[in-house]
Amino acid sequence: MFKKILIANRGEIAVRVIRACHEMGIAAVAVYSDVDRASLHVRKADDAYPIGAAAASESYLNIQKILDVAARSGADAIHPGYGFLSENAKFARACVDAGVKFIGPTAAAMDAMGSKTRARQAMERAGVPYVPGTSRGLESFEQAEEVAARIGYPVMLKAAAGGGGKGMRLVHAPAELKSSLEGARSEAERSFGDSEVYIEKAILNPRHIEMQVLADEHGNTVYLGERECSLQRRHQKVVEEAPSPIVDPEMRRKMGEVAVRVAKAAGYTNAGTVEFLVDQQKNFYFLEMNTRLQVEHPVTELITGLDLVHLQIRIAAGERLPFTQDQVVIRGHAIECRIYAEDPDNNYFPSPGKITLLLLPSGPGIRLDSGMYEGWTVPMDYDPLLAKLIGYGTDRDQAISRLTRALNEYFVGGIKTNLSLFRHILSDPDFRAAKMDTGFLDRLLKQKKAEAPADPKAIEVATIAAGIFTVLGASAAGAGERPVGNDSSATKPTVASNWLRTARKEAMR
Amino acid sequence: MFKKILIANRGEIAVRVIRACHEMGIAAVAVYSDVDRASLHVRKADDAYPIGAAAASESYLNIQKILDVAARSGADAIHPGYGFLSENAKFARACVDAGVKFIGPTAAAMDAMGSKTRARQAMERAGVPYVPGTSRGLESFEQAEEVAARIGYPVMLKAAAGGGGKGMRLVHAPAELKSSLEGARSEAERSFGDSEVYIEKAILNPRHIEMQVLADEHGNTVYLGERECSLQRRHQKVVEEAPSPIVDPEMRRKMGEVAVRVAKAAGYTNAGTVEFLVDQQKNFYFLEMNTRLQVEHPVTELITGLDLVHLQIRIAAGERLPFTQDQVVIRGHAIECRIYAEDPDNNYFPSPGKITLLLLPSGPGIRLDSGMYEGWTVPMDYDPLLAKLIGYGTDRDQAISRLTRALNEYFVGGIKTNLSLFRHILSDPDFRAAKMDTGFLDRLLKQKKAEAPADPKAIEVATIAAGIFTVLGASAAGAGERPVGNDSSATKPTVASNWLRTARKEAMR
Amino acid sequence: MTYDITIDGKHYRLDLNRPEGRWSCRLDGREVEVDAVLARPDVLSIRLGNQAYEVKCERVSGEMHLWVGSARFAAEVRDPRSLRGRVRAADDRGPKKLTASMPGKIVRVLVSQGSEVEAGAGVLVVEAMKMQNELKSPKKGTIQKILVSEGAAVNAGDVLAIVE
Amino acid sequence: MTYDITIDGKHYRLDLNRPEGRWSCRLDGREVEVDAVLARPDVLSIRLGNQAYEVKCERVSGEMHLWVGSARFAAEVRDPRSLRGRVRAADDRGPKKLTASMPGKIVRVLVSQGSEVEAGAGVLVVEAMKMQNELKSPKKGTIQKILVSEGAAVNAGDVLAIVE
Repeated sequence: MFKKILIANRGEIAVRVIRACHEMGIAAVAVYSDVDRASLHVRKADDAYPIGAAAASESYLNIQKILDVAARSGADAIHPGYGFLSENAKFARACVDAGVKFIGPTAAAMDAMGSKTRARQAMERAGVPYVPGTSRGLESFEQAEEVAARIGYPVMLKAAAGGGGKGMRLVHAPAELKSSLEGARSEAERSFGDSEVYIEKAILNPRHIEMQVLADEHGNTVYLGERECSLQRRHQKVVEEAPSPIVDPEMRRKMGEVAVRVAKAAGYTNAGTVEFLVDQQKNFYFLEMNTRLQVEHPVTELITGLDLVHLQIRIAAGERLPFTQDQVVIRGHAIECRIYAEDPDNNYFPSPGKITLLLLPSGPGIRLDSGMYEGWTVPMDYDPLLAKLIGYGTDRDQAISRLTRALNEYFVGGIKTNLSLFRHILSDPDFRAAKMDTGFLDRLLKQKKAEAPADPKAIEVATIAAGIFTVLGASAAGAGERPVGNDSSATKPTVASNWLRTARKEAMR
Repeated sequence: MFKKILIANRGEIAVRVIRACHEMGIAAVAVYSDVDRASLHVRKADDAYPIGAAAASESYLNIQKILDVAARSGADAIHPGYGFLSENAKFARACVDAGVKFIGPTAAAMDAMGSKTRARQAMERAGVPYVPGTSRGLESFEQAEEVAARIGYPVMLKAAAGGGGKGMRLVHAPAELKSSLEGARSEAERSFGDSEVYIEKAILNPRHIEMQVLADEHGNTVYLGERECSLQRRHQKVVEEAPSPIVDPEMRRKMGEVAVRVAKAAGYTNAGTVEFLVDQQKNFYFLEMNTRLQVEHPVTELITGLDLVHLQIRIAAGERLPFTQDQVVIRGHAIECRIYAEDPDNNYFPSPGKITLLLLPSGPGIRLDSGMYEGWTVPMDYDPLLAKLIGYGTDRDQAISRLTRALNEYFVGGIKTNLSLFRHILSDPDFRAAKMDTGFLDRLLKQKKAEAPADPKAIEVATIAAGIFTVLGASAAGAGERPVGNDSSATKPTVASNWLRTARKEAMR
Repeated sequence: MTYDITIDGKHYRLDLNRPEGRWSCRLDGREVEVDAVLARPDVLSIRLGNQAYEVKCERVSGEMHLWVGSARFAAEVRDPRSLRGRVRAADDRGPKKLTASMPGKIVRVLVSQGSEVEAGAGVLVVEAMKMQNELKSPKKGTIQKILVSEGAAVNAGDVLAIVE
Repeated sequence: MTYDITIDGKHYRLDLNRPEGRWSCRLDGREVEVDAVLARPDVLSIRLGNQAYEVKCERVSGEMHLWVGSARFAAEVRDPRSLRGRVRAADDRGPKKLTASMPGKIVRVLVSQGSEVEAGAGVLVVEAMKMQNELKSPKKGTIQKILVSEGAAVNAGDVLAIVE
């Protein structure tokens, strides 16, 4: 087993991996950028190395700096978390060259899955169901016409190099095809410098369901059940759950076996996720494979009772999977909320700043994976994911009710978060009835929120509390009014100026 | 279903039950004594009623006051938690008379289980295995000789009215019997004014294993697996786990069926626990039945995926058990640590006072049921149980490693706690090998703790930190140096005087 | 003590006294039975009669917000005897400030000083956490002043421009 | 700044300065590379070289304890230039105080003023949370004074009796 693991990441996932290391008796090495000195992952690590400026390219994405720290600290493995370098085949290769184990798949497996069209070709050979269409770029308008006619309208045009909806066009009828193709191509050219566009059958109101797989380095591959991730905003997952309310054991077995086939076709090792689009008839189509640990891995952990990070580390250390497919027991239901530093009243714009008050939920069925603490200043330089709140229950209803209860206990003061969004989602009748697709959240947010008139009793309480806080004065004030930092200046800084001062101070290191 | 439930308790269990109420959409009514106004259960409740002075007899044990609050608040049910009135048949009867549902068994079932010899006689009729011996007082030395010969040495003489080891004698051989019987009788007479002594086969180094049962009011009774509670100090459980490392599925089925038989013999409804002594050959003997929710119920919840408090409430509301025995799935392993306010360096004497700093563990596999918060002053009037930390894992080793990790994250400053005891237990080779019996903890604590010399690096860190905290001064100080309370006096109070002031202030209400 | 308290724009008068450590309270002249304990800084456990509430106080950039359960209220407290905190004119006349709602970096200035803008027209673009947010003019008028330039780091509450 | 710091009874000399916001540190004359950030009140994230530690500070009754991981150290800090905090005589001569280690209630006084006691003999019984604790004489000697009576409530740190 490894003696020391470097975690090439920050935030809640770095804390998650450090915890797994400590549970396994392995020392954890943190790396941090200038604005992350006070971050939780640095507090919790055994060793901590500064790696440069706030910009990720100067720090968390800098392969050379990270490998230098691995060498200096004597780390024998690197866990990349998700994001940053986690799906970077070049990094995986550089780790091999540096003689440090990359905890994840091989660079070759990443390459096989990295290009959408290449992955599609491999899946075609492996007999994996994917959305009907071309697995190569369209060569002519005539070819587009011919394929569209064969697979049937509506169709979707997609940029091969694409992402984020750029170079995408939904085409309802043959008459629209020509102008759409031209539009998609020029947008793809402008956005990615590559005008390659392919065509797929459009799946209307699909669900996004993904299958967790795990493969050791001795040829054993298992699936650990699916996750329903249809609740997305701006193509970003917001709420995930396991199992999917529409997947029964038979469908799970079929999807799982396909996912294992995908993994085997790519020579995949370690933890990975095969994403599917599911249409309204429950047909499922291969979408892509994520060659890393997912943000939403905890829901799978809760319904299977397994620890995916422990298993990742054991697999990377050369161990065999300690169980077979038959021994995987799925029990209960789990739902995850991704807590972001963003302002629901300002179109979910990011909201960094100082956390002045933090009340944490706990108790039965509640798991909290967090990277924040009271008094910490959320830097403005990274993804705004602060924490993940996961509720487990005997069934979906109980998971929802426990999560709702925990959301009401959870309080993050000083910055804006999307906590209220989850209360809104979890109380929605369609969500409760599990009527979801990838358009669900956009529709929900577009609905004119019937501004419920404030409870008069609550206004009364707020008024009296405002008076009492005023009478009590500074002695009743928390971290918002008290600077935390090496600075003992007597003046009351505003949150914002305190944030900047902290940033400056840390940048001085 | 009930609309409003009164929780006749305080501390972590009151918070636990309030959470269940909120999850089920039921309003929760707290009651509190004068020293508990600032307690967490009052903060979390929907209604809160003062019920009198700190002494439990004036408040939490006062049946009339509690029923008055039930009437005034419009509560239609009462959850008693554990301790206080939870096993008081008179209270259960008074609830019936007042027309408010007692969430627990009937008074008749409590009575049937309340007396040790009466319970034993009932179990004898139901064919439940109990420790061989007489279920009535010995009438003569000759009878003692005859019974001892029949059941085999070693035997145990026990005072019928006994408790706390008084009037107990372990007899290894026939030659010792006469003097031991005389000794036991005179000690029983002196201690309890009652010389009745009975005889039982001595179980050497037994394990304490208990079985959770659940019975609805329609005749359905199930068992939910066992808990191993052998780790005790002063007959108080300290660490509990489920499943027991020595119980296999066949033994579980046998013990479970006996426990169901016990419950049925007593006409038992709601949640209850049947305690067994288990000898080194894994024979199990009925000990007693606890007619309430146990402190350690979370370990059963984690391995079964069920919520016992939800089920208690649903049963009390007249619902049928929503599953059958076959549908109970036991998966994984859970261990609970009872965090007490007590001083390990002072023979575990209680340590009330103000919590100046509180860092909470969380993350994968960790459940925290707590009644404390930073800035709260632990009153000196009640049981010192502060919180329960429960670790779940795929197997026992993983549960131990996660719990150890969480214990290292957990910090309670300002008062003494037994957190260090759990680190000691969890790292003990015999505990890790699951070699336990009810004498384990006393033996462990008696061992001359090899005072490990402090790590020189840690001393260096402590020295430098002491200097830095001194330089930073008051701006770096937490709740210990800042009074929390309505009092804004400028002087720095010591923790103790602050504690007393708070108590006085609250007593003034 | 008497306070004028504005909660989400509506005014209330609160008389609050604490003889012998107990709160006595009149809200708009009506007596209210109040029992309050500061559980920890910024967290109050309040009982109104026997109903219990946990109230959280958020203080950012000198503004106070109170959370009662999951409802958030903007609060302004004025002591009528003091001259501070006069009620502000809530109309559209006079210059209006454009302030940053969170820390970030100015990535674009869309209008120049002196130019005319419609209400809702984009004035500046601020970036934080890889996302861009367009700040819009609060009124129709003339850009009197732009106080920041592209590339500048700003804090929540900073005044970025003035429209008159 | 130079401090004399006692950790669990052993003395160390610490030179600590912070030119331009960075700590510079010498421990018993040896230079140590230190980087420290106050994460929140009473919690310090310290790096010694590249090793990371979380240190918690506990302040009770004017005493300071530092926790490094799960190890607890009693700390006394003295500024040698000041006259405060002279090293206390650590011998057995002179009167010794018997202090309460936690809040509680005096339930029994076992000896009377003026009586002779052995080291370790019971002097008082304190009760808290339904448990009783016998406080023992720190030395052989005479009970000079009993400062509390049965039934009294006491706080941690209160002096209960003096043995000389």
